[in-house]
Amino acid sequence: MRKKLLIFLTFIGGLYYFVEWVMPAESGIEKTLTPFGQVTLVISGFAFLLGVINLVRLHGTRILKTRPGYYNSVALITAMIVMALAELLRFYLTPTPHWVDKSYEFLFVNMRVPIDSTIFSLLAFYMASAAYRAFRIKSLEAALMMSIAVIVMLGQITVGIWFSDMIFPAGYGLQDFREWLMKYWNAAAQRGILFGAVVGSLALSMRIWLSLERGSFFDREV
Amino acid sequence: MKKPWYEWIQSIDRRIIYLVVFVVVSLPFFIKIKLPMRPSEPTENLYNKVEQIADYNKTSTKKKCIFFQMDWTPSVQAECWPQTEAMIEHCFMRDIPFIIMGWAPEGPMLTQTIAEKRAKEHGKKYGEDWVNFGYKPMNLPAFLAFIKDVYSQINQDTEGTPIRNVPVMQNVESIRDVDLIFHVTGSGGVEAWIQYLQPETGTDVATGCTAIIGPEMYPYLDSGQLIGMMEGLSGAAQYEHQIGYIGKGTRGSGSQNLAHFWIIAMMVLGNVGYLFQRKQEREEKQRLEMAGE
Amino acid sequence: MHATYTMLLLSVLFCAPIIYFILVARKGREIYIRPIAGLAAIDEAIGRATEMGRPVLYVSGLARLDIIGLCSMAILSQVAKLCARYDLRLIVPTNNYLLYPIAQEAVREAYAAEGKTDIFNDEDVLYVPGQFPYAAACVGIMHREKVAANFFFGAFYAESLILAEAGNQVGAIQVAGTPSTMQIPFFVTACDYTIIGEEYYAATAYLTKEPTMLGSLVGQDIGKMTISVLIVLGVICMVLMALFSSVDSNWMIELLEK
Amino acid sequence: MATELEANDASRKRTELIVVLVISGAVLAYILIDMFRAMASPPDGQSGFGALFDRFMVGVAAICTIVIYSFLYKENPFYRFLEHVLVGLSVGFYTMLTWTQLLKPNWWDKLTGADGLPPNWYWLLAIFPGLMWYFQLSRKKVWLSRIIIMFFMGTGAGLSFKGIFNLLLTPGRGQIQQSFKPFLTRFGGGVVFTATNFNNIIFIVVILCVLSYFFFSFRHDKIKILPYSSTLGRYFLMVCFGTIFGTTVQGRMSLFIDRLTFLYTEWLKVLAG
Repeated sequence: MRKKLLIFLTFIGGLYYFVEWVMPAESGIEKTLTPFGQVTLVISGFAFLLGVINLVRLHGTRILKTRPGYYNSVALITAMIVMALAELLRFYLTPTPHWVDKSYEFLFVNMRVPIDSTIFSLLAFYMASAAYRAFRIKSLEAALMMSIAVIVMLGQITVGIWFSDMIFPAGYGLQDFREWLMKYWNAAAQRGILFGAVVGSLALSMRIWLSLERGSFFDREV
Repeated sequence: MKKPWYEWIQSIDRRIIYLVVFVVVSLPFFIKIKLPMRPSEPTENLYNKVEQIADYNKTSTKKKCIFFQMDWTPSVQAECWPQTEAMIEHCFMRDIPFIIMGWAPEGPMLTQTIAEKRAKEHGKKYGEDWVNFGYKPMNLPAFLAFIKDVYSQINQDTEGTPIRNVPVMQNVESIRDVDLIFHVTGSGGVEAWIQYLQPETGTDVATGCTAIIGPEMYPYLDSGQLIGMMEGLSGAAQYEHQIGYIGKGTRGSGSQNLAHFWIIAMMVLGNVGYLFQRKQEREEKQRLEMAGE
Repeated sequence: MHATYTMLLLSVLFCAPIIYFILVARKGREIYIRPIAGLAAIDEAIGRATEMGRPVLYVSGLARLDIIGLCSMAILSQVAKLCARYDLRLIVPTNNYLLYPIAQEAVREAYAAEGKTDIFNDEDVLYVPGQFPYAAACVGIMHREKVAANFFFGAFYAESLILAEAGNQVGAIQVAGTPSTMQIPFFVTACDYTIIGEEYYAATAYLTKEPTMLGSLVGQDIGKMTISVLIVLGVICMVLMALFSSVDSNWMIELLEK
Repeated sequence: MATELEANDASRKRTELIVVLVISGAVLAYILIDMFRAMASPPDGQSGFGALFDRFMVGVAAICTIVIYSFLYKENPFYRFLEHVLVGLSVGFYTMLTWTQLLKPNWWDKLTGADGLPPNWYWLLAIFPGLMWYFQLSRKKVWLSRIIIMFFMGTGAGLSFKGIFNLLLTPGRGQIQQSFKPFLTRFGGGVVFTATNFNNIIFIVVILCVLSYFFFSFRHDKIKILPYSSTLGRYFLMVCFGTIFGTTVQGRMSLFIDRLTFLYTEWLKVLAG
């Protein structure tokens, strides 16, 4: 019974947009897009507390059982509450008091942004050591990939472009070669991948829409 | 027993590598070398498109505007900030009005900061030269509704004024009145605009993306679904070069040079050692086989 | 834009074979999938971990509760079974709160199936939200637990390099598989084996021998074949246009845009 | 032997500690001096304390940056602390934004009636499907949450048709039509073979080979060409990955350049902004 209901709802959910797509514009079905969009948006928005609840569950237990590193969990929960408060105050207090703006700026501009972008920028270093340790000519494939990578790299830095433009005739410099690689070789390969992915996602949509998914997980979860 | 050289050059401590990265990126901040630059094809196309809009606006009373879809977060601000800054600079220079919106919360906020900074120098005013819808979370159904009717989905801008009362919006009845979608992102998502908006309205879409997703965009550039692209920091630098503005992109290009060379050096070093080691091992094996016979 | 006749025709051409082969496969018809190199690597890695007696890390990346995530979970259950068989500790950090319970259930079931419930610890399946916190957490685990093998199956973004590199650092044997093209280069360079793009789904089907996925794969192959044929025909039309002045427009394009 | 090792270890730890203390001491000292310098001569239109606090905030940002980079030396509790703080900040931020930007304007205002609109109580109904998400948290009633999840997956599936076929077949811009590249060019009366045509041939060959690499169910022994084309396809994919690797190097370096720009210009102020 439950399963039937699920299958039915999935089908209905898909059917609306499928029909909207198939029907000609004259049918005027487009007018229904706006209200439908608004309602679905609100409904999906209601999930907004799930992440918080899960996080509080997880770290709450860590704190209560004072697991090693529980102070991190404390910091996490505190940061969460403070940030949420700042956002709320900034939104509801009009005109926003100076201290709220300052504290919000402090949390967002001076803590969240630097931490986030710095963690991301660690990648620059990992890239260097990966190039040194991991990027090995183990096979012809690797050799090909590596040489292409080097050409592309030289073709995108000003020194490389300037130098190659001095040596090679106009229109045959490294930048042009890079663009040629990008425009034909890369674009074509990417399009091949794209076609594969597109057909794949179409198949996936069919399976979901008609509830054809089976198998240990697919049965239980989709 | 002493390590052979090929093992030694393979066993440089990663911390030394990290240190050199720090140094090579730092140096160009203090030693400035100006090198010639020329825009890549996608960047030039984007520039020309914006120029087109500007020329159209000069003649007509109903100004066309650019829609900034800012889907970037602080983590990729290194690339997306300069791109956005260059585009905003261009818009202010050729007074093209623009609209800011984002599906990532931080994008519109940071873009607003940039716009305010640049506006001071150009004497532009919020509301008359640009408007910021702010962070508007949307799922696809909502996005389709948005395409059908902007005003149904968005009621207020970040200042809390109903967007119908914002001067910029006087020329924008629907999304069709937007002449260019400029989508800046560090994580893709421009497809939504290509797939659902462009076929409806025929609006041109351009993207400013982090260098890593640059290659993924080339099929769209080839098919014309994307009219132009700024590819990473170098894309931003090329664009700044075209509009004659020195921003983060141009300043970064010096460091890019040395950093790239260091990466290449690391690749070569690692592999030279690796290949020699392999050669030695092979010879060793052969010798043993000989001895075996 | 609303569906044109060509679009409808093509959608039938694409979808019909998919549905047909799924149903056929369900009926139990044998379906051939070309062997996926790199799947053998999973057993190899587990074997290595057993020798070392160190834990195994299974990273599902930023996969959400979508097909990528579910495929990842399907592979996870296979890995977990192997780990349970050889009394290995399996650590699974998940990034998505919907995937988290599924992963936990999958691992628990796998260990139960091998009768090793005693060595399964609920804490070993964790939930870490956020992209870089997640990556950092995985790196932390690799360092702290000295993992012997890393499996990267799921959706990956910028964090892939951090993960693969950190894996190298602790000298773990690594197997990766992901449809996120942008990250494959790093896995190719830093991992011992990598499963590329669409292969990921094929691998899942190959492992689970799950008729729906197998059937769907055949259907998709036919879809891709259709596209290739269209392209070839279109190109031929273009050549004809160049050769004969009587051909003034590309029939294929006209046909497709009807 | 063991004792010797321990001794080395201990000494290394000591040096590490000293280095850490020196660096952090220097950083803190600089921040303090900077703060009070700012207070002594605040920029016009700002109170002394305001200037001090501003510099303090920049100092905190710098500390965050440096602490994160300490991870490059080795994993340490400070780094882990900040990483937890980041999670907290992000989640708190996103959750509240969902309320203030999504639910408040699109639901609450319409429900209770804002800026002149009459309250529309029908919006109350949205709560029931909305609350279904939370049944995920209960092991027994989890299937109720499936209802809403499945509905959204269904809509996604229905939408994908439109998206996919628009992507492939948009008139003049479709991926498929745009793959019809001419191998020959008509020039004046005759037919010529230009560089573009050559590139087009590359383009088509690459597409077809790559596609053939992703054929999984066709038997390679039956269709004689497949083994060759798919091998070629893999090589072409490698070319593509090579370009990705190249551009990624640029991308990653930019990230670090950005952080250094912050440290040099905004914090240390050794460079003009």
